[in-house]
Amino acid sequence: MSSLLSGQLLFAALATGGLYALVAFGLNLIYGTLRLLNVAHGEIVMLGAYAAYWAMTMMGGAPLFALPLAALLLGAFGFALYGGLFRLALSRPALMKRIEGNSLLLFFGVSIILQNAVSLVFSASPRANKADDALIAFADIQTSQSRLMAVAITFLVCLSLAIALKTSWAGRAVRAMIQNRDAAAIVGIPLDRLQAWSFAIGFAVAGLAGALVSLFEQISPFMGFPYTVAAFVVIILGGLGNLAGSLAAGLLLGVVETFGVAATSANWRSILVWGIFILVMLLKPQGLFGGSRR
Amino acid sequence: MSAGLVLEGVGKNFGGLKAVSDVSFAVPEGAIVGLMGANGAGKTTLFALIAGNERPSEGAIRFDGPRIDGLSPDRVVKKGIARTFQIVRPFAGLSVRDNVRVAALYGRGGFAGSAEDWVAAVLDETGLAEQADKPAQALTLSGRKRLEVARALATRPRLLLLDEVLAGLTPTEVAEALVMLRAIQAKHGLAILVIEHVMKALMRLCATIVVLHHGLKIAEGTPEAIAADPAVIEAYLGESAAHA
Amino acid sequence: MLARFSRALLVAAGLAGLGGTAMAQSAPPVKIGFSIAKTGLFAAAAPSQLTAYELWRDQVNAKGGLDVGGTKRRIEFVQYDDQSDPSQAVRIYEKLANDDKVDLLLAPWGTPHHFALAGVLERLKFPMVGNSAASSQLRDIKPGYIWFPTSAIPDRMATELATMMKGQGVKTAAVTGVQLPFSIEIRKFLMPALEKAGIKVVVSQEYPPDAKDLTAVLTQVRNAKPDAILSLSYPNDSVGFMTQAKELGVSAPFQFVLVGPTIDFFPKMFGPAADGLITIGHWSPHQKAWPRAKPFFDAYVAKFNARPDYLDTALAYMSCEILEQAVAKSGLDREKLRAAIAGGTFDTINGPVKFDGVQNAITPTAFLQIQKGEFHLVWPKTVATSDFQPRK
Amino acid sequence: MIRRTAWMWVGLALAMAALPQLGGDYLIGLGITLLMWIALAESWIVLSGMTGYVSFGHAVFYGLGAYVMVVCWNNLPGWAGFLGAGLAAGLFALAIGYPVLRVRGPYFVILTYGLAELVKFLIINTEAALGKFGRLVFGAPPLATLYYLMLGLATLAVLIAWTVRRSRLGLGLAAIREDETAAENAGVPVARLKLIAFALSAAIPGMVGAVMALRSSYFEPLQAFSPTVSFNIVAMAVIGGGDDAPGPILGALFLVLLSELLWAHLPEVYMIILGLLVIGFVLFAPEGLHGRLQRLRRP
Repeated sequence: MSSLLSGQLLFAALATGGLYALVAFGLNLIYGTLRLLNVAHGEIVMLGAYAAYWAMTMMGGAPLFALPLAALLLGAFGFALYGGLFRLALSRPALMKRIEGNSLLLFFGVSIILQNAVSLVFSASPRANKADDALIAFADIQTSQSRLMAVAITFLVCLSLAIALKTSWAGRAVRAMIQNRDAAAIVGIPLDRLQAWSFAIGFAVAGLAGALVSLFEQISPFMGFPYTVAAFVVIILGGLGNLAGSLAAGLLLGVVETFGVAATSANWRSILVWGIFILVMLLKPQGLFGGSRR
Repeated sequence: MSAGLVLEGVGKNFGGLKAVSDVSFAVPEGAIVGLMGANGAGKTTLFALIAGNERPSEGAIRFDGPRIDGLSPDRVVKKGIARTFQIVRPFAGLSVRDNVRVAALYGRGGFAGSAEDWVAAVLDETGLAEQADKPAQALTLSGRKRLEVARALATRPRLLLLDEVLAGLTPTEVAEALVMLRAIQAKHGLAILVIEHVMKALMRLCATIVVLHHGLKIAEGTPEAIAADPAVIEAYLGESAAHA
Repeated sequence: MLARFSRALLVAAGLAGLGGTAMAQSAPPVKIGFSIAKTGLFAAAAPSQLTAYELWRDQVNAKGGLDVGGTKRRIEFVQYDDQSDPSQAVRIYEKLANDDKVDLLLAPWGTPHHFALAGVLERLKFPMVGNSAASSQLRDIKPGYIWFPTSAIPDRMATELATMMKGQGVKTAAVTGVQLPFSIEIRKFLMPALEKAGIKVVVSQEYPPDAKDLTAVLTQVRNAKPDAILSLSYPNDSVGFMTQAKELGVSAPFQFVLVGPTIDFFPKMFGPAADGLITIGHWSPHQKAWPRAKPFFDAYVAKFNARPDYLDTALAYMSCEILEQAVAKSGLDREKLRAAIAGGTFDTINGPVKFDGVQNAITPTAFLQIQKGEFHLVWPKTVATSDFQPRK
Repeated sequence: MIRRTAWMWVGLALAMAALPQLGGDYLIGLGITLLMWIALAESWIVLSGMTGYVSFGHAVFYGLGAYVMVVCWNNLPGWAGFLGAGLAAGLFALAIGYPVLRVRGPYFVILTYGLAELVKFLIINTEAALGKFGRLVFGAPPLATLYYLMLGLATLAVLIAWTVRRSRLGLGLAAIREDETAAENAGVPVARLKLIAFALSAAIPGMVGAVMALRSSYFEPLQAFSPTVSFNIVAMAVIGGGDDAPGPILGALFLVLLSELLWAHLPEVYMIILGLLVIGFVLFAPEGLHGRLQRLRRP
């Protein structure tokens, strides 16, 4: 099909994939540094969406005010959660080992709690931000101002994260920590501080992603789960603990979803996504981009 | 066809890295052979190849004639070869008795009497009878090393692969363990291939010693001959001498 | 929000027999039971029905209570979360009837729940007016203890839609839709109906419920330049479809969106971009011939500070009205009540309703159009509150 | 002591068998739900409790069973659909088991979830292509019949879990859970054992799905393959605890009764409590209710 070459599709793939990459990044960061599989990650996205909705609809704020606010709030939440709970647990190795071994179940519990607490407080009715901004067109691509802004922000954030990981001291320290915690501790990397920041940044990025979602989609207390699932698919494709890999895999998933559907038919979308995911797991369990598995 | 274990030009690559290459030697029925070498010499890899945990990249491994390389570990056990692990791997949540029971029920079998009797006998021989109903995670290191041996022995092997079962033990414990191993070997008529860092123990236990260095076999012979072999001395001392 | 929680607590306490003294009524209250999805797949959709029930209860209680064959008795709800699971709903209704000994039943949310309940009601000999269920399969249900006031039944809808499109001079149409029961069923009847009306389907695409990006589908639609775009979608993907269609400049003079536009947030979200959309719905507050319509709308807005869902909330409220009027006539005896519902004609916010078998025999299958933010009935002519206006 | 416990279980089974004679529809319905979760959670522990391969996708077997049943309904005799459901689920597990069970730890958890989703979407697509929009089941057997079928399945599941736990197979599975490599080197044919456990833990959920399709007299893939089914199974097994038959019974009993008490007006609160319970048990009582009780009994 000639339509496969359209810039519109590429733009859509980048928009979707960028969002996946953003959500998955935080999940992978927390897994990498603490070996915790946060199944409640999608609920952080949901909280970010509610924060943005609150800022925009209740307080009448502009998106450029709501987005950083959501990121900040969720970042603070992550920081507090780490300080309040995990620091305590980390001081008890036996407990921490149990937390690590059962993090899926544990965060599954957290996820249920967050969903239903939000449903209790805000009711389960879906809500949505206004989406009536101006349209713009360039080349053969047509889109809205807020979508363009969202894509720009997504890529700016992904790019800065990637660069920070490669070049900054903290980024290198985090990567060292993912490679080998014990060795990292021995060479004097302050694990505790980095872990706290990993939580904060992981949550902030997820919160930002949620705020971006709220610009285009309806939000509800139960909206988070699909993002958890997408993020898991991405980090498995990219390799657990491989942060750059998960950014790439996020984009790849966007491409699969958009171009895969364009090349076949829309009803194949989920079958394609899950089929590819399962094949990769069976054939290349360490992820598409190599990377260490443990 | 010769009885016992025969390695013919066995090699193993991990990625581009040669962990073991072109190693040939034999462990005849009932013999005790020692395997020596510095860390990273490829001893444990060789064990993994023999026991079926890894598949050789080249060469052949035969046991009593037919090839066993490429068989899964449980099939190798059924042929009569059992291994222990250098870093002990007890079934931590199970009782000591159940640890041994697993091996008795899934091993080569064919022992006289009931499985329970066999388990009790193995526990006795390895000095674990009194701790049989404790969970395995409650054992001391020495106890866990014994459990490694007990579990391997319970499969009723004809060849036992012992990977540093003496490492980390106190001198008294080493002496006790040696007595135990000799008794076991004598009673069951086993062949044993043993990796050991405690040199004295190795010298006392084995009739033949094979020396690996960087994945290659550099010497094979009696303990005395090995102790005098210049290549071995070079490999063990030469490097440190060169670095000094 | 806190009020919601404390209200829930109060109700719970009341049920536990702690707060019963507050009710200074001589006649005992009428207990009305139902299940509703508060958790699970339908949790986001079900509140539109619950609000109708709550409004009705409060209105009736404010008037002194439900008229039960002459005596006024306060309404008390016994409600459970069915976790969006039909088999759970089945259990709940068995419990409501046998253990809680409720006097009356209201319907749960969702087609599968209604189907699952049909047999149970038959067995319990307990009449219930359904509401949100819509499927041609409901005609396979033996008439007896369940009725469906909806007129949005897929086969009839498909023919009506095709006829309406033909009347507007539509020659080509793009049909997209999500793979969920209601939309699949409509597609099944719509395709032959369009063909019969001489309308050519230039794009036909289905996508799974978890699809997020619809660009590929929408580009096809854009390239085909159809006279009509029919989006057989549910609220979730209706929003996705509309947002992305707007961005891509995909629009047609005749544009239909199945489920979603009637929910309060939808027109707010899209503002003028939603103008001209057609959707299913047979009720509008603008219909002067239905005197109860506008007061209901106003009372709802006053209570919830949001507009009712023109489809689900209206339907749910209708089912309450039908029950209310039937009980006034027959009292609580189940067989008498059954006869009253089956044989009566009811005055609802949607005009008169009478059942033929399980179906509503009066209310026509109709369509709403958003015109300057207001929902107007534009089809059929007999109930229209405004003329169809092509989208710009 | 052991005899007393055994009598207690027999008594419980008899009480469950007599329940339809004692109670009305509501009680029978509650019984079916309870037995359903017992059957599912017991089946789950045969794989996940005993080998440590935690499945987050057991809904796939449940859904497949339900699908087979509604497809067979009115075309084949009821028992054929019922057995066919179990057979289909078991065969499916055998077919996918070998590659799937090579994946371990968190990878396995997510893989099983993904498999359930894949099958769900394949069936959605098939049904959509057939122009089916949810299938109604007419003429389902009476409630009591379904109850006894479910009682049979739950009993069978309990017996399987109980027997496996005490068999050579169970010991091998425990060895795999504790250390798969060491198990292999002790002669345990791990691939085969895991496959057997997988098939055993799949067949009964298939039949449970078949019965539940009749119970709700409606089939729709999104419902039948809902991840909630998988999650509930895991929650019940974790809270009940351990790798032995009593655990899931206690877990299912506890959660079903709790939800029965709380869902009345506080459904969200019930879910929040469920979340707290899962967290609490994982952190502070990994041995579950069953383990706790045993520890209390043995001072």
